[in-house]
Amino acid sequence: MSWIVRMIVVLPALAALVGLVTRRQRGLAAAVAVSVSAYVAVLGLIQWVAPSRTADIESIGSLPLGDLSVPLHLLSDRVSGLVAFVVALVVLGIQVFTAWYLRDDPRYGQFAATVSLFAAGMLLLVQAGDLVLMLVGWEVMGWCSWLLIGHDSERAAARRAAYKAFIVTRVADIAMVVGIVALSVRARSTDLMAVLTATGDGTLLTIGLVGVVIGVAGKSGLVPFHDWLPDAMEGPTPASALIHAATMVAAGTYVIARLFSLYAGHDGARTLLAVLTAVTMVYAALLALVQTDLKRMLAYSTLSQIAIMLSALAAAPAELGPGAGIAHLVGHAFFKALLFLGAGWLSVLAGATAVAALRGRLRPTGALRWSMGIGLAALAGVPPLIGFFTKDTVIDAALEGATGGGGFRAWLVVVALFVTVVLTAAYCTRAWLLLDSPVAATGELPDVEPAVVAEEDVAVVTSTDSADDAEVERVHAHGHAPITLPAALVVSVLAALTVVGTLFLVSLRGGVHVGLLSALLSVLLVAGAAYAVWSLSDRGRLDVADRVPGRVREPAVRGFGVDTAYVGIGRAVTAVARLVVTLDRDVVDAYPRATAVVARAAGRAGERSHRAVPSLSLLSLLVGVVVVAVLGVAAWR
Amino acid sequence: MKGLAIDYTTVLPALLPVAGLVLVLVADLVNPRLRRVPYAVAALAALGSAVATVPGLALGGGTTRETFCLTGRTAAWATAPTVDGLPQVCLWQADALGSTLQLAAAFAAFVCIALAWPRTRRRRPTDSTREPVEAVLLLAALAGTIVVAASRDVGTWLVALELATLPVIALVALSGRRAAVAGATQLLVTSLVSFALLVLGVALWFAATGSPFLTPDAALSSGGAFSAASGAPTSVVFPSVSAGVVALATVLVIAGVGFKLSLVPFHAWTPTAYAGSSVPIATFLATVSKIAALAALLVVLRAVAALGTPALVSIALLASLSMTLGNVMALRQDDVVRLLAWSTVAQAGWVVLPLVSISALGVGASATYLLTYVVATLVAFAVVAVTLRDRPGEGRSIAAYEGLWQRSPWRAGALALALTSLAGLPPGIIGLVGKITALRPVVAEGWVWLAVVAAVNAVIGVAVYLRWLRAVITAPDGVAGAAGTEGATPAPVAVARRRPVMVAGLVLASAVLVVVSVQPDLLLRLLG
Amino acid sequence: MTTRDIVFTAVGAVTALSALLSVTTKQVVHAALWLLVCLGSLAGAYLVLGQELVGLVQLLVYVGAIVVLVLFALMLTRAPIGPHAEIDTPWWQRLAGALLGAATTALLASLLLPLFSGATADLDTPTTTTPQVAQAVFGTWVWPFELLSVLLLVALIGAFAVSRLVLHRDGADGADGARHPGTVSSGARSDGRG
Amino acid sequence: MIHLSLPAALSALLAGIGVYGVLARRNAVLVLVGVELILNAANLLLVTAGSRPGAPLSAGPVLTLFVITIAAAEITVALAIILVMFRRTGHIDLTAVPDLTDDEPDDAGDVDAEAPRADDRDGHPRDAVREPAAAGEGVG
Amino acid sequence: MALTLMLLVPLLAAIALIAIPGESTVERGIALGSTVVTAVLAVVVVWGRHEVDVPWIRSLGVRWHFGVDGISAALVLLTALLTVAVVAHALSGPIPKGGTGSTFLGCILLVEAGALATFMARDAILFFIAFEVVLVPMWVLVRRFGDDHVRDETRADAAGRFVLFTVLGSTLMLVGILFLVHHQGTSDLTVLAERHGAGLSRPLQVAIAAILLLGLGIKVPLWPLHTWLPSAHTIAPTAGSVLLAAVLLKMGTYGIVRLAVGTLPAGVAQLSPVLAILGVVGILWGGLACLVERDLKRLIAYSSVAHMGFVALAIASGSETGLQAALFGNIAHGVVAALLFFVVGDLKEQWGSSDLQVARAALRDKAPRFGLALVVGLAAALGLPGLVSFWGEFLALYAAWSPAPDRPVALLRVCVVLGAVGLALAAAYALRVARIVWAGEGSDAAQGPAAEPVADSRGARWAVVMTLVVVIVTLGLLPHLLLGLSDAATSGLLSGLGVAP
Repeated sequence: MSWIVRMIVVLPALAALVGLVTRRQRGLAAAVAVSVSAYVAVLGLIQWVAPSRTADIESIGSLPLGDLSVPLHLLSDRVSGLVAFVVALVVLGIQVFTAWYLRDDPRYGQFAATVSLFAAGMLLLVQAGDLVLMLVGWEVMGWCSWLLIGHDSERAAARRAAYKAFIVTRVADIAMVVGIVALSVRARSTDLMAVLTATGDGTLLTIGLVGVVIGVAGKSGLVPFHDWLPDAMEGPTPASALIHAATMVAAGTYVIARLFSLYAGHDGARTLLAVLTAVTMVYAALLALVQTDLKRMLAYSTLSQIAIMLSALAAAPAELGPGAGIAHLVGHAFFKALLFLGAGWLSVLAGATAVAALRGRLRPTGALRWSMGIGLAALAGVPPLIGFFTKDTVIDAALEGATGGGGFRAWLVVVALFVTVVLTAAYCTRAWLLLDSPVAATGELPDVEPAVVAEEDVAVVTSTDSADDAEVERVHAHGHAPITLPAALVVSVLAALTVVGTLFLVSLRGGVHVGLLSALLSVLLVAGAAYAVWSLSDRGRLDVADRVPGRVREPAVRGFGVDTAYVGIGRAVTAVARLVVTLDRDVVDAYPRATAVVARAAGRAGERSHRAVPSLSLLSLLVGVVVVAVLGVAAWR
Repeated sequence: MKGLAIDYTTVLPALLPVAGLVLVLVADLVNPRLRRVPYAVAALAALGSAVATVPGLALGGGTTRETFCLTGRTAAWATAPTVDGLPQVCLWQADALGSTLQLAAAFAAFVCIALAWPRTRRRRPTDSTREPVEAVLLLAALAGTIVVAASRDVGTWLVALELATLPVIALVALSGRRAAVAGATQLLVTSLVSFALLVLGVALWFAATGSPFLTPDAALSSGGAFSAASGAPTSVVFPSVSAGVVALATVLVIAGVGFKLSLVPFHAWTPTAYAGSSVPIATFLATVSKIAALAALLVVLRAVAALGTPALVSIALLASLSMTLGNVMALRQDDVVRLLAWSTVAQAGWVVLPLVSISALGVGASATYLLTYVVATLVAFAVVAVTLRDRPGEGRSIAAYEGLWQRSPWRAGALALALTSLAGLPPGIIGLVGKITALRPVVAEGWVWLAVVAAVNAVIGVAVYLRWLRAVITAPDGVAGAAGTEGATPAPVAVARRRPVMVAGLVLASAVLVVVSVQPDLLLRLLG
Repeated sequence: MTTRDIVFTAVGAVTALSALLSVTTKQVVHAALWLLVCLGSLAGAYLVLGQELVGLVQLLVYVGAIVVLVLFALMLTRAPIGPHAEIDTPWWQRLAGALLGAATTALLASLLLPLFSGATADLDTPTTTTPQVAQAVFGTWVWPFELLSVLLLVALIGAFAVSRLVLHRDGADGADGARHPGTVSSGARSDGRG
Repeated sequence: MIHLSLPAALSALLAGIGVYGVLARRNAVLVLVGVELILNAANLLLVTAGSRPGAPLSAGPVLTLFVITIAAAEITVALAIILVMFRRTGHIDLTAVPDLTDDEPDDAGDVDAEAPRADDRDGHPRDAVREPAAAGEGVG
Repeated sequence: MALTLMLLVPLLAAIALIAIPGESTVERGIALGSTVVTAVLAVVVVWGRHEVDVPWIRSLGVRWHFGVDGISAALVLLTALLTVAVVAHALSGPIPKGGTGSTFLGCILLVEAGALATFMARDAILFFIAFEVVLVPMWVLVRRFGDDHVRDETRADAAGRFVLFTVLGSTLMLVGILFLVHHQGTSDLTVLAERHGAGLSRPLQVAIAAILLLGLGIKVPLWPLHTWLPSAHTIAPTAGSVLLAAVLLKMGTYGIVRLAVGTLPAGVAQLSPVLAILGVVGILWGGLACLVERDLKRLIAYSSVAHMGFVALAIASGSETGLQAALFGNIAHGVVAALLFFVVGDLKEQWGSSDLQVARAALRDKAPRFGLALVVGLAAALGLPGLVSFWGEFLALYAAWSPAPDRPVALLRVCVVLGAVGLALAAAYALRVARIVWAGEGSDAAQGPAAEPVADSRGARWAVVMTLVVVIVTLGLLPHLLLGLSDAATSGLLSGLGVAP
């Protein structure tokens, strides 16, 4: 059994390597990428169905590090099986879709290989029974996200977005690393089981858990680290699907779920998580409502949904376990992958991703229309789609936590969840209305600000609205290649999974746990919100977001200047760096230079005083003799 | 003389140069037009002297080859000189250290003579004085050096030291250039004053100890131990409060010898005299003279060492001043001889550095460092001499060495080895070992500040020598290609044909440098 | 205070005074002459101290030879006869000299006076007679004595060669130097002409 | 009977005067006067110490004799050099800054005619520099 | 025997090369052949844990005592193998201007010989002598074969700085060694480590350790003593930069571990706060400087300062994990810096400069091999898990968080947090470089020759670079290959039980 687990991790990595070598042969590269992910999906399925429930699968052997035990074990249980399977499935879908979507891209091979590596990172994280291995997977994903987002590195915006994504997450990882170090120190081991069972030293535990929360906040895009995620839409759509659906941003959920038993006993860290998630889910949902770009809207919805997953972990009672979060992770994986791939398909058809350009373009597309509809409905939480079940599981868990003594933390989450339900339904309805309404609007595309970058500057001037531009360019560059059957099939299968995916969660403890009352309430809220939007938008003829005053909407579309804040921080760091360089040159280096100057000056002075005047040499001699004599006699006595 | 047992084989190292000297004079009397014969005689004498020191090298700790001894038997003789209560004292005591210094002096003198070897072409028949006189003076100075290394009494010590100094002054003056006269004048007045102080120091020693011998027993007697030990009625009774006088005597001796060692502030003559004299004479000044000085100093300090291992602030001061000023000044020199002169000043600091602990360790370390310095400096000067013959008029500037590596790789290699040895960097392992040796007693005595000063000076020293080395390895502008391809092969052949003796001197010195670099123990072990 | 003490004090005073005058006088030749007096009276001091041989040698070598040499040198170097301010170094150097001289005296005196305080020499039964000294010189000290002879020989040869060099060079400078004022090498060439 | 502190004091005095004399004179010959004074101070000290009872080997007087002889040797060489200095520079002023410019192109002054030509064969472009030497040779 | 040969082969080859100037195939053959032979011998020596011990300078008590143990094994291998790469790389391109190829190769071989001797010396004074051997050849490499686009004074400055700083450091180290040897009565490093500071009072240990750390800190380089590094790296030819970064800097940290940690436990413990603070300041300082540095080679040099800061931090922790981390970080930085310098050196050769502000064509598609190597190198530089640097840095942070009992825990933990910030800085500067060079930020403005894509890496150079990439990945994935080598030795060193072979 353990070989399956190892294979699940190793195969995608090997696929990445092979893909890199064979990147020139598109067909081969695609075949490798797709077949390996398919195989891994099968392996994941096997693991899920028949988990070995072990946590000591040897990977590369334990590291000899004195008193620190680093066994580097892998584990396998039903949760890892489920998540690994879902991840593998989504990756498979994305690989198939990419083979069509990036058919004409000269860098397809690299892209596919990177996706494979990305999958390897995520699967390693999923299978890791060791904090260090988790960190490895975690960081590998971050690196791959840099490659994927920056795939179109010809475009300044893509370069910038990639840079931003990596740096922001890396800054958060400072805390993650410190947290993991603290947890390992506490357990004298990096083994997950040891960490979970270690006792004592509450300070270390607090540092560890809070650190991990901050790290997760970075990767999962919680406020205040969230702004990289919408920008990451600069990557090709499959990359967005990959990052958003089941892997990187959701990885935080998985990590915290793995550490849930520690969190369950630590109110402080959970409160932090609760506050972050509550703020994020509402804030992101609000912003999603006003976005002018479909992909950015989906990105904000991702932020919101990830926050929902994490909020389950923040609010659920200890005895319920992390199941609700995992469940929503799975559900979100399906429908978000569906939505992104659908949006990609749509953008190819429409030649744009800007909402204004997409107006009504969904209506004539048949299967795609259905798929997008299902996806949006699932996002909105319409029963009986998977989104409904998983979200309500979260709500229920949070409610249970709130009633079970979770106090402020849980209630905050509950309130935020209900608000989010309303907002989610609203923006989904808006999206559907815009995409599907027959009225074809001919809006002007927003101007694109040219990206001006100073090489030595970490900070980059923002250009928000170029994501759609990217797709336009891609489409124009590559022409309208009609969608291939496998790619279309992927979308359809994902749609199907969105419908029936709930079945996946049955075996998960606490996976589907819908309370009747809360479900009813949320359905009502969804329906109400949908109706409200429908009516406000004049039955889809208008964009409901246009009703928002421009002076609010404009900054909202731009993420309320968070980017500027990042840039400001970057500038500040750059200023410090310049100071450092100045200090390095003028202060630290002053000593050696001063030494040289002094030596030279002394030499000059010496030269002047050594003009071979015998009388002076006599003087120095006698002075020397007397001084030395006095010193010698004095010191001797 | 019945009382003095004279073993002529023991004093052979000193007798041979003197004999050579006389021979040269006789030869000159017979045929005043000889130019090479005096040098040949001098070279043979130096070589013979070197060979004669060899039996002394193997001496173990404590044993010496001695003669002119005042033994108990002499005391029985009625009017014979007596040293009551003293153990046997000899006017010539060469132990391993002394013999090594003698060998080094003879060897260095030999190389100097080789470098000064006269040209093939005869000059006008009337110009006959110079070669014999130079040979005589060189041999006399060598004899003085060899004697002083083995002397144990103030009389011999003074005379030998002067014998090692006075001819050198004349040698400097003999080159006759304007700068040489300036150098000789400066050297002269400094040396006269130093010598006067030296005599004063010796007189103080005699006054304090009552003994004309530079032996530990004499030093101890200054504290009153003399009379207490013997108890004999005829024993000398002196005031016991004379340790201070011994201190002053020692310090004056250090100062007096420090002039010869070019220690700051007694150094001012060094650059002038070096730059003024011909290169072989400068070589002699930089090597044999230094050996004489240090040998003289060690004779005194070894006697003083019996008073304990007093750490001398004065020596520390002189050492750090010398190192610093020498290096800083050398850093500015564009004339290689002046550079070497200042480097001598700096190296003199390193030589006396270990003497801050006047102990066997310090004495041995000092001598070792001196030897490493002498070997390396010999090679450097030899290369300068050869280069100067190649390129008269400008061979003294650092710029003249640009592209030496291409023109004459072996010579450049020798120079590089010498310079790295002086800088204390590999491949000049011997210089590095010398630095280790010199620092060891300093550290052992806990002189942290002095060690740090030395470390800083090691750095400046490296800068000094690398400046020159840079020129050696750099191809001159524009001729890099030409020199590399055409000039490289014919030049060494021509060099070897024109002045074989000079080159032989260079080769010999370089060979010694290479050998001791590979196996430093050869040099170090001699010191026991 | 014995008679000898008194005599010595007198001779010593003369010695010290003449020494002082010889280093301070403004007339070059006077300096040499005062030195003569000084060294001569020092010979007297040796006699008082009972060292006849040393005293006589002092007279013979120093007064007879060295001072005469000095005088010759002064004349050869065309020393002006009469007061001449130029024979002294600048005031600050003389001041330094005075300070250093005082320091030397102080240092020596502070060490020597305690060393010799109360020490006396009974000169009526001298420990070292002239024959003893002679025997010592040719007995015990024969080795340095022989070296000394070499030293003297070499010094004479050296001095001879150096001064001979001068005579040649002088003529060369006059002749070649005048003809080739810009060619410094001419002087160098000329030392080859015996 | 004589108190030895008297000659000792005189010795100290003479040494001090000698030191002053060395530094106070710019005339080289007069500097020698100072040196002689220091030497004599040392001699006096040697004699004094040697006349203490029990001094061995007649060391005091013998050493004094040695020193006197050495001084004679020194003076001989010194005066020769001072004469050279006078001939070369026209003065014997020790406070003067000597002219250190090289008055010869070569060390030891024994360049012969074949060296330059040999160098020419080596192809080093040094002719311009060597010109004066060659001229000097021609004159000589 | 193999050990002696391993030292003599490069030495004799170097002497032969330097003595016979020329650029024929014979010289090239000698150079490459001797390095390969040395590398093979190095493997044999490390495998068999050879040792040689004969008297050398009896009067100083210095023995010709070389051997390999766990602490030095990896460094010996690194040096020997990397020199093969350096020589292969040098031979497959034009020899830098400034002299004949054989001199160039000879200097490389001398550096190798010196470094190998340093890593294997088992005698403190022998260690010092070997430590100095590398100076002159490296000076020649920088001075004579350095970047010929800059003025001669700049080269002189860089070379002079290198050699003078290092000599100051090593002479101070010598003073420290002599102190140690004087008080312990032996210069045998094994014995010194076994004594574990016994017989030395605490203040004395502190004093000696301070001198040693000051001296070696220059070579490492620790923070305020680092200013020689950037200029030397920038000016040196590729081979010089690689050797400097990958081999010479290691001698500093190795020296600290070898000379100070085992022999002066109390002294090092007392000074560990200073070491940690300087290490962390170095991490931040280097990282920040890299954010705005214009010259690519300088930038890598500053990143070296940062990386060696982690090593210093790990050493300061005083735990076995820390020592392991330090030794691992040493090797990791060696390999990564070597890769980066190879790549950047090749690029500079074509670009004519390594100024990042000159707009140039992107590497990504036009020169994918360079691109790949650069990206892997940068990823490793930012400590990406799965690549070799990660382990050294993560473990350093871990070790500093839970240091040995006699270390200041709170201070070290602050250092850990700041060090982790350094990780983010590393990401920022690494990606900055990637963004400009690889992805082509600002490449639109490229004009003239700069707009032309560079010719991609080929032949032996590509093989060299790929080998390093493979090593980086392999060691990143299988860190116990290295950790296992030094495991027993580090625990022995820390417990004073002696260094197991």
